[in-house]
This record gives sequence, structure tokens and C-alpha cells, in this order.
Amino acid sequence: MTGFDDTGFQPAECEALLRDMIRIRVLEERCAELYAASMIRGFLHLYIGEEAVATGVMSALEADDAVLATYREHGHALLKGIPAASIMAEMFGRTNGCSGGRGGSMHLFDSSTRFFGGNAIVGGHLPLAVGLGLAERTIGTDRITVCFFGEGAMAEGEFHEALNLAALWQLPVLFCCENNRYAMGTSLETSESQTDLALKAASYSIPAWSVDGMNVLDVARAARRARTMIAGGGGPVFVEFQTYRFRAHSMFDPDLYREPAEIETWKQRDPIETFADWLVDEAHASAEEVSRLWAIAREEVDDAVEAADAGALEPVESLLDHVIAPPGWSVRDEEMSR
Amino acid sequence: MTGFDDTGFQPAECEALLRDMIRIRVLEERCAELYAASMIRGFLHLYIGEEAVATGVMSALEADDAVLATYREHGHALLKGIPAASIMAEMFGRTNGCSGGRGGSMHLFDSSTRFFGGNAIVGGHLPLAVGLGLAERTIGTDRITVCFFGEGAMAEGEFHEALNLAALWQLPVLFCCENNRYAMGTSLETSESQTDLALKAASYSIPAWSVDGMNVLDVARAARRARTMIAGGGGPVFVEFQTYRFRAHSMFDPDLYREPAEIETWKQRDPIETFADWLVDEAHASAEEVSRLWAIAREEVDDAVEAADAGALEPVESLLDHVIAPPGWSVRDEEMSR
Amino acid sequence: MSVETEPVAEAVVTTTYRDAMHDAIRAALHDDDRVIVLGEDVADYGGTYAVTKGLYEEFGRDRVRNTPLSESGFVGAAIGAALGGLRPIVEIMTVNFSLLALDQIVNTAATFRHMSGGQFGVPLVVRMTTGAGRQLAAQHSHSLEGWYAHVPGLKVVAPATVHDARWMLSTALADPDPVIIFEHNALYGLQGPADPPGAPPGPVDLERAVVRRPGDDLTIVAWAGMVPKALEAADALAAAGISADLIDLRSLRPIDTGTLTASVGRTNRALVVDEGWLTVGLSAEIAALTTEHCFWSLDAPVRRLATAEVPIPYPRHLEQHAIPQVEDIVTAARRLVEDGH
Amino acid sequence: MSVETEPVAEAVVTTTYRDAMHDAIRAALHDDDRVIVLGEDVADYGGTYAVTKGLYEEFGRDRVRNTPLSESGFVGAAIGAALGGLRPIVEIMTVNFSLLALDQIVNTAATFRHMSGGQFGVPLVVRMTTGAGRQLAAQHSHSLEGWYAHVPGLKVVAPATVHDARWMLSTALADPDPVIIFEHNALYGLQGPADPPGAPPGPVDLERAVVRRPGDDLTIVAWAGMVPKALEAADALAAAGISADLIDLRSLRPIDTGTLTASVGRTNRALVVDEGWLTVGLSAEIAALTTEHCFWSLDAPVRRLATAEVPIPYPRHLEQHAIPQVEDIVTAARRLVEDGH
Ligand SMILES: Cc1ncc(C[n+]2csc(CCOP(=O)(O)OP(=O)(O)O)c2C)c(N)n1
Ligand SMILES: Cc1ncc(C[n+]2csc(CCOP(=O)(O)OP(=O)(O)O)c2C)c(N)n1
Ligand SMILES: [Mg+2]
Ligand SMILES: [Mg+2]
Repeated sequence: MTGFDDTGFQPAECEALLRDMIRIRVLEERCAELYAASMIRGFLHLYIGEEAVATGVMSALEADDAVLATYREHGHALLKGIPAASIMAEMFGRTNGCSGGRGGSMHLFDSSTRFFGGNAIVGGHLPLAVGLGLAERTIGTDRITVCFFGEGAMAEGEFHEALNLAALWQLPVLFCCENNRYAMGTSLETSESQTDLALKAASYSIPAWSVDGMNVLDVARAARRARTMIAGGGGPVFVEFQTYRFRAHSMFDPDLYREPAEIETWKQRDPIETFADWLVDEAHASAEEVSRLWAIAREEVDDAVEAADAGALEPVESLLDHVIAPPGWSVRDEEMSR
Repeated sequence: MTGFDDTGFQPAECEALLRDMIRIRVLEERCAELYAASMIRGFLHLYIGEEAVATGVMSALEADDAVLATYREHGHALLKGIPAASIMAEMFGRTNGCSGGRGGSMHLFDSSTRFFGGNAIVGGHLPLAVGLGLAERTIGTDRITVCFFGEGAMAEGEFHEALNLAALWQLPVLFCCENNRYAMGTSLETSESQTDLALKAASYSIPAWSVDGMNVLDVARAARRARTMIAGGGGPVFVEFQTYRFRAHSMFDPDLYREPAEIETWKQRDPIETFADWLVDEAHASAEEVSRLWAIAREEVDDAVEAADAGALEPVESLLDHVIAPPGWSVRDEEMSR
Repeated sequence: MSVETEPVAEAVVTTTYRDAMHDAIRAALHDDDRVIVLGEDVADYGGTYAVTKGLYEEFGRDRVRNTPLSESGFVGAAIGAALGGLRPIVEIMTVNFSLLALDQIVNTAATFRHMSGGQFGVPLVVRMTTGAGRQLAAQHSHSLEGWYAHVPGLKVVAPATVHDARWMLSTALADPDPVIIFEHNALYGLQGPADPPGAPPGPVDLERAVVRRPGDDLTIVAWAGMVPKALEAADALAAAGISADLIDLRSLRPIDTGTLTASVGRTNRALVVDEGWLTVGLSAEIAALTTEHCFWSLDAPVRRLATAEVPIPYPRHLEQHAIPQVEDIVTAARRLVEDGH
Repeated sequence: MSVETEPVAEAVVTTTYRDAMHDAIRAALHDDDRVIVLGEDVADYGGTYAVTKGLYEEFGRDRVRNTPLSESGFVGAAIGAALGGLRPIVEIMTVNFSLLALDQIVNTAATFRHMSGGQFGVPLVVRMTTGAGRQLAAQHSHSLEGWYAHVPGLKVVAPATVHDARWMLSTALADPDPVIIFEHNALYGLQGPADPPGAPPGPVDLERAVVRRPGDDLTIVAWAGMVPKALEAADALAAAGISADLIDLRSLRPIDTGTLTASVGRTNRALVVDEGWLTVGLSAEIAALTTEHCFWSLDAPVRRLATAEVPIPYPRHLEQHAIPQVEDIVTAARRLVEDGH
């Protein structure tokens, strides 16, 4: 990496990026512990190793851009502005969770920040992103819709249909492919006949390129560029972020399908460590400042766990709530909150 | 067009191609009449104008290659070797039909010639073709599987999933896109963000190219080349055939969405007329010989209609047949016939 | 077939089910900028069954939007558009093709409100054609309404009169949750008043069944394409001295248990007529539900008349034999009343 | 939970449902070259629920084939492979994802024999996991067996014992038509004998229901994940002096009407326990069917106990509250016997 002048990022921006990556990491390390302690249940998919992607992309968005993500979405949710306590409470299944406890780890939602999940049908949320983009275009806003998905999702028919629609209709959607090389235990090479994913996406006649997803500045720069293109009316953009998950697919996964050496190689490129080291090496930050970010993040998560755990379990009597809107509910009630 | 020596086709081959195009044309013209006379019901999709595609491709196949087609499949069925009488009887819904009358115009089937339909879910038969190819590969035959579909099908997720699977597994499948520029009333430009369909298919890392589908020699040549590549172990191939349907999508379609001038322009390129004219111009055939082909085709269809109409209606008592195999039926019984 | 689905006085203007549906969509596009129509061939082609004909010329391609063949994609896009503040009306050509979009409808549209703890509703209307009778064979002719009626989070309706065709849509559009509208292909030509006497023009409720013909000897429950057939059968039964209380279910989810049980509690006999397959079909639910509530007053088990368990065959005589016909309804009703089974 | 699904003598070797399923697949791969296994993560990962673990190492990647995420594509490919002479066993991770493949299963696999007038059968086995209980929330926890049971052309089974897990597969593979096997995720750890005394190792029939525990006071009908719960409930009921005839349905299509009616004709009371949603669920069919046959001998309407009509919520207490529990079964059974409803 080079100096600030070359990167185009200000020191404060860099610190914010580092801080946010650390916040995600600390939140998720704690999730793993809490899973072991049975406080979190169901499927839990950690983003550890991939933090630069969400962090860089989210840094380039406007507050009211819509975001959709997968089941591996804790980091995205956090940076979209959902308090760590609400996220943690959701994973505890408590009423103070961001989905009222109904969704759990895979289904974080927040209407106030326009975070549209936490979607756990692989590929299923890509058409939703197209629709949100269509709504923006029809209503005439200058917001964009950002959709995160794994490289595995690109084999699904819904990817194909969604990209085609977005391109045909020139919608303001940013497709962010988090290529961590595996879909559960299936490697990219056995999942896609064309492993150059940007090339593949370009076949829909949209701008598409690939970026080092372990380098948060590269990610942020790509996202800025993409957002500018989209907001300027250039239609959808696809960006591939090459990254890696340091943990197993989920807490159920014995991770038998990856070579330890491969994991090690990628861990050398830990997006947080490399970025922190660079900041320190270049004397843009001191080791103490970095430590402080970790400490603050830990405090945030400590508080979050405490607040989450203070939350109540929903009484079983209201089990049938939220299936359809209550009588008398009008669509307007929901719109108010968006 | 040029002389025989340049085309690579023998006079007898040319005559066979012309004959087969004419046979399809005559068969289908009669279908239209019989539809008007209410002898044929349901949906009826005519291939008139597109005959060079099926004719050229089928001429390049071996007898035991498997073929799958759409609901616009009368021509493919005929050239695969299903007698015109069986096809006609099927459209009459009689027991002497090639599907015993159960399928009708959209569902012609024949196990003895390995004709796997007559499939009317757009895109739905592409995965089947992949599976048939997988079976050939696993069993170790040198047969290939040929799958015809319209350009409209390429927007479906199943196209995407099927192409990826075929390419990943390097299966012996020939994907024949019959690009007649419309999917019902939806033009190619409003259906595909990338209208260069061969380019699109190439994004699956497979050989793909485009051919004039109104020129039967070009079609046949492309199909020969593709078959050789596939049979040689080169994996799947995609060929786009640019063609046009002279009639409406189906007998229900008022055809409001195409300019008469456009239709006229394409009719000038009638694959049968242009090919016959060329043969006559180049003195490879006489006008009388061409007329004779029409006459023979008419006779074939006259006979077919007569034979079809002699067929019986299935008694209602056997309505529940063919839902599952009869008790005691073994899978072997079916294999015998393939 | 001479069927009148509502009492028609001399002066009442009649139209067709198709035109009523068309008028409903047109009015919705006119009244609310957020309404868009999308689906395969809804624009230039005018809709497979010509329901949306002329609308793109009037409202433009942005509001009446042709989609490529990609059922999952465009239904999902409609869900997203609903989340984003529009009120999409999405058309799926035939219920068979809706299977391609079922993941979106069941796993997303029907769950979004719940998964988000009530934050995100999906105010979407999905229209699709259903039913057999046109010799379209085994991939175009099914009746899978019962499947949709199984899914919490959805509302499912089946207009069987011109009046409902005209007015159910606006109620559906006002609904904060996804509503699936099943239009039986055989009904498009049905004649009747969009605004029958006594029914002021305007939205109709989506959740109540309606007695289309009152009677005392047995209850016949039907919906969608079976309503006209059941009406015709009821006429024939009346001629034979049997008076049938004919219920048009209208809402397939939720099911109006009150109307069902009020009728069966009085007639003590019920016949359900379902164009879907028998096993685990909607008719099973009606039978089970009615029996749970009326067991002690039933004079005979609830009788189900449904389509034969076969993919719909092409030939007319087999197709007709597979699906319930007027005579089948009459026969089943007579046996129920006269022989008690 | 201490449940034994078959009488187990001292010397009988037990295994788990998972291992039994694994052994069944392994034996099939071993015995018949035409058998292939395909699905997401069936190879390196060993299957989402570890059922296919070790098989690709033993039989190679050509016979145990990882597929990309593309449910419609690989299920369709499996159908094609079946048409082409192979005997594919295709795994879909969870019934929720099977919606993506439903077009292939319903519009193609189930119709091909019919559309072709009997020429082309699809000898395919589709395995998928079903059910709630692991806090996997609204997109991973459903029980849609009833939908599949609706479709002519399919056979649908739900092994609920280790014995059935071990032996249903070979019968399914020998079947000339598509067979769907539902494996309830909560059963994988179930212990029991693959070859219980009196049942010689070998294929079991796919079409008969089995009485898992004989009794006289009421009939309880259950399948899949509800069988162990119903057995536990039957024990509790026995302790309270109520003897339940417990039927494990096993085959969800076709339904073994004979076994059902023989039992209910004797007990005169029936309770159906269904992990699917109530409305238009399989429980409705069992209730309707049983009532049709046993109406005159029933002492009370057939009682349905099913999952609450809500997408499955994440928190354990809500999830458990939504699905039928042992106590719910006991309570419903007692009310049925003691209060007649
Ligand atoms: C339609 C569907 N099929 C299968 C699954 C099971 N599944 C969950 S995550 C996953 C892998 C997805 O891989 P990828 O898209 O690369 O995202 P990653 O998990 O690597 O972030 C699979 C197979 C699912 N949730 N949805
Ligand atoms: C999944 C599905 N969606 C919609 C239809 C209705 N439909 C039948 S043919 C057709 C157009 C297909 O166009 P194309 O693939 O280009 O083939 P062509 O008819 O032009 O030969 C449509 C929309 C269908 N049969 N299946
Ligand atoms: Mg991945
Ligand atoms: Mg076309």
C-alpha cells in the first residue's frame, strides 16, 4: 500500500474503516462464544476474514440507500446502523432484537435504516433488489439498492434472471459478490464453469469488475466508483470482491473440504491486521490507537450483550402475530417508518 | 450461395434437405387447416418459416442421438422419424398418436426414436438435456443429446443453471437456440440485456456461435461441426440459429406486436423458396423435381390425415392409465424400447 | 351453458369477466401512481388472455411492463417493488408456471413480515390463470389454488362472478399483505353485471364466502370455475325437487368457516366441488373443517367431488371426464340427499 | 426422550437413522452401477446432515457428484439422467429449497409418463430434509410433504424408523416412477435396529402404513418427525389408562386407506398429528378420508393437531409452541376420548 495522498482517503476515513472492521470482528468473535454457550442457536454464519468487503462498501453508501444481504449479515447490519445490542438481542431471540426476536441470526431486519435482511434462500434476494431498484426509479429518488451475495449464488437461476432484469431496465442496483471461494463445501471451480465472475456478470451488458476484497481501501474505492456510476443513471453495476472466510461455513460445519495451508495463506492477508499494520507502519496511526479501537469495540459488544440479555422473551400468546398485518393496519403505517 | 463443390454437400443431401423442409411445411400448413376445422385443439404452435433449423440440425445427427424440443416441435418430431400419421393422430387426440393421444400438439414423444418431447414449460427441458448427457457420459456411449429452445427461454433461470452444469461437467449436449426474435409478443431487445446470444452463451466457457437459420446448408454445416466437436469429447456447444416465424405465436395469437413490413422482409428469405430457387438456378434440380417434392409431401400428409382419423378415441375407462407404471412394471420394460 | 351468477334486472349493464378484470386494473392504474403491472406479455401482446389489452398504450411501458420469461425473477422483483413503496400487480400466465416463482411467493413474500418482526409487509397482488377445459394438456391445465391456501402470510381469492372480477382487485391492492388472485380461464367469457343491483360500485370484502343460491336440502361448496357448473347443477337439482344452498367460497385463504357452518348446520349435508386433485386438496380442508364444526348435525359424511388424479390429458373427452361436470355434481348431490352418501 | 420405534431385543444391533440412510445409499451405489448421487455438498462436505459422508471417497466424484447451487437445474438433470438410464438419487438440502425445483418435479417428473402416453418413466429418487426444531427460522423449517402428496405421478414416503431409513431406499430405487423421500431432521440421531427381529434385511414396501403400537381407545395417525412424539404420547396415555392405536403413515402418497379405516373402524376415534400447517395440510386429507370411510362408526369428529399457522419463528420457546408437542398430543387424545371432541 502507499501513502494517504495516493489512496485518496483521509486519515479519519481510514480510522473509521479500521474501526468498523474491528467492530464486526469483535461482535462476531463474541457470537461464536455465545453460540458455544448456547445463548445463540440455529445456524450462525460468521463473516470473520471478510470484514473489508462490508466495511468498504457500506462506507460508500448514503444513509437511505437500501441494503440486502445474506444469512452472513451481522457485519452489514451493524454498519448499516443497527445497534449491536439489537443484533445481539435478535440472536438471543428476544423482543428487543432488531426483528423482534422472530428472525434470529439469519434474519436481521431494520426498516428505519432500510436494511432488508438477512435473507437465507441463496439467490432469493437478488430479485428483491431489482424490485427495490425499480421502485426507486419509478418513484424517482436518487437512492440506490445494494445487494450482497456469495459467489455460490451466481449459479442459481435467480442470479441470472435478476441481472438480466436489472440490466434491461437499467436500475440503480449495486450487485456485490462476496467471493470467498466456497459455497459451503463446494469450491468455485466446481460451482462455476466460468470462474472469472466479473466476466460472467459482464455478459449481461453491465459494468463489472473484480477487486481485492481483503483490502478495505480497494473495496471502498470500488464502491464509491460504482455508486457514482449508478447514481448518475448508469444502470446496475456488478463488483466481485475476492475474499475468504477464516471460519467454517456455519457452526455446524466441520470444515473438512479446505486445506489448512490454504486457510493459513489467506489468514496472512487478514484485512484488519494488514490494514492496521499499514497504518502503523506508515505512521498514520499508533499501535495504541489501534488497541484503543479494539477496546472500544469490546466495550460496545459487552454493552450489547448485557442489553440484549436484559431483553424479554416474547410471550407464547402472541405467536400468531406478524403473519399478516393486524386488522385495520394500513400500508401507510409501514411506510411511515421507511 | 455457391456451387456444390463449395458447399460441401452432395446433390442427394441437398435434395433430402429440401424434401424435409417441404415435408414440415406441408404438414404444418395442413395442421393450420385442421385447427380451423376443429380437428386439432388446444395450443398449436407452427414452425412455418423456421424449417431450415430443424432440418439442418437433424440432418447432422445419428439415429440414436436424443432430441428434446419445445411445444413448436412438429418438424423436429417428423425428422426424428416419427411418422406423420402418428404426429397427426396425436394432434387429433387418438390412441394411434405418438403419445397415445394424451399429449397433443405440444407433447409429441417417441421412445423408439429417442424423441423426448414436446416440452411446454419454457426452459424446463434444458436441465433434462443435461441429465441425458450425463447419462450418456456415465454409461459411456458416443451418443449426443440435442436440445432445441427459443431465444425467450434464455432469460429463464433454468437456461443458466443448465448451461453451467453442462459446461462444468463437459457433457455431450448440443444447445440449439432457435432465435425467431420473439417470445410470444416480447421482442429479443426487451427480453435480453445482451442480444448477442452466442456471446451470452460463451460466458459459460463453452464454444458458441451464430448461424443464419434461414439457410439450411449453413445450419447443417454448423450442426455437423458441433456434433463432431461434442462427439470428440469437447463438451457442450451452443449454436444460435437466426430465424423467424412467419405465423403468429399460436393459433390464439392475434399477432399485434410485429410490423407487417418486418414479417414481409423475412418472408423474402423463406428457407424453402430460397433454397429451391438456388438449386434450380444452379441447375442442380429442375422445377419439376421441386414440384414433385411438394406433391410427395402432400401425399404423405394426405395419408397421414387419413390414417390419423382412422384412429380410435381412448375409452374414458382408462383415464387413470399412465399416471404411474402399472403394478409389476419394471424399469426394464421401458429400457427395452430405447 | 346459461348461467347467471347474480340476479340481473332488465336495466343492469352487463360485461364480461375479462373486461371487468381489465377495468379493475385500468382503474387501479388510473387512481394510484404507485400501481404498476408487470408480467410476461402484459404489454404489446395484451396479456395471454387479453386482460391487459390497451393498458400499456394508455399508461406507458413504465407502468405496464413486459418482463422476459423469468417467473422467479419478475415475481421477486414485484415483491421488492412492493417493499420499495409501489403497489405491483404481477401476472403469471398460468398456475403451472407459478411453480417457478413459488420460492419467491412462499419463502419470501409470505415470510417477510414475520421474519422482520412486523417491520416489512409485502403489499403485492399476484394474478394468475388456473384450470382446465381448453385442451392444453399436462403442463398448462392445473388447479393448484389449494397449495396457496396452505400458506400463512398469503391471502388467496378466486373471483367467480363478474362483480368480484371487477371489485376484488381494489381490495387486494389496499391489503398490506400479498394477495393471490386466481382467475379461471373458462370464466373470462362469463357475462354478468359488474355492479349488480344492491351492490354499490366499490371494493368488496376478500374474506367472506357468499351464498349464490339459497336452499335447504344440502350445501354445495364451490369456487372459481366450478361455481357456474354448480349453479347449473343446482338448477337441475331444483327441477328434481332438491334445493341446494350454493356457497361460492370466494376467499380460499382465509376460509370463511362461519358461512360454511351456518349453511351445513342447517342443511346437514355438504358436497364440495373442487377442480383440483382430490388428495390433500382444498376439498379435503373444506370437508375436514366442516366436519369438525358440524359433526353432530351431519346426516352423511361430507362428499368431495374433485378432479381425477391424473395430469390433465389432451383429448377433450378425457379432459372433460377428468374434471367435475354438471352431471357429476347432480349425481353426487342426489346420492347424498337420497342415499346418504 | 426415550423412544423406541421398534421392539428391541437384547441381541439386536442398533444404529442411527442417519447411518441407516447412509448405509442404504452406499449399498445402492455398490449394487447398481446406474445409481448416482447428486446434490449440493453431497461430496466433500459429506451432505448437510452428513448422510453421504465418505461416499465420494469410495465411489468417486462421477457417482457422488457435487452440484452448484441450482436446485431446478440439478433436479432437472437428475430427471434427465433417469430418462437416460441412470438411477439418480438426488438430495435437496431442505424442503424449503425444493420450491426452487418444484417446476421440475411437478411439471416434468410427475407428468412425463403421462404426457408420453406411458413411454417414458422417470425412475428417480429425491431425498430431502423436512421439519422444524433446530431454530432455523422461517426459511428453513417447513413441512411441505402434504404438497407433494397432492401430486399424481409421484410417490411420497417418510421413513420414521431406523428400519425404514435403511430399507425404503432400495424399494424406491426399484420403482419405475419418481419417489420423494422426506427425512425429518430431528430423526437423524434416532437409535434403532436397521434389521429388527422378524424383519429380514431387504426392501420394505412403500405403500403400507404400519401400526407401531396397538391400542383400542383411539387411533393416532402420525408420520415423519411426529412418530416418536406420538409414541411418547401413547406411553403417557397408557399410563393414564388410554390405549392408543398408533399408525405410522410411512407412505404419504398413496395413502394406505385400509390400515387407517381398519383401525378407526375399531377405535371409533382418530387424532391426526401433523407437523405441517393445518389448513389444506395432509392432516385434512387424513381427516376427510377417514371420515368418508368411517363416518357411521365415529364417536367424535376426527381431530387434527397441526403446526400453528405461522412461518416458523426463531426463538426456541416460540418454535416449540408452534409445533405439536407430546403434551399437546396427550391433551388432544384425552379430550377426544374423555370429552368426545
Ligand atoms: C436455495 C438454497 N439452497 C441451498 C441453501 C443452503 N446453503 C446455505 S448457504 C450455502 C452456500 C452459499 O454459498 P455462497 O453463496 O458462496 O455464500 P457464502 O456462504 O460463501 O457467503 C448453501 C448451499 C440455501 N440456503 N438456499
Ligand atoms: C415457464 C413458462 N412461462 C411462460 C410460458 C408461456 N409461453 C409459451 S411459449 C412462450 C414464448 C417462448 O418464446 P421462445 O422461447 O422464444 O420460443 P418461440 O415460441 O419463439 O419458439 C411463452 C411465454 C410457458 N409455456 N412456460
Ligand atoms: Mg461463498
Ligand atoms: Mg422466440
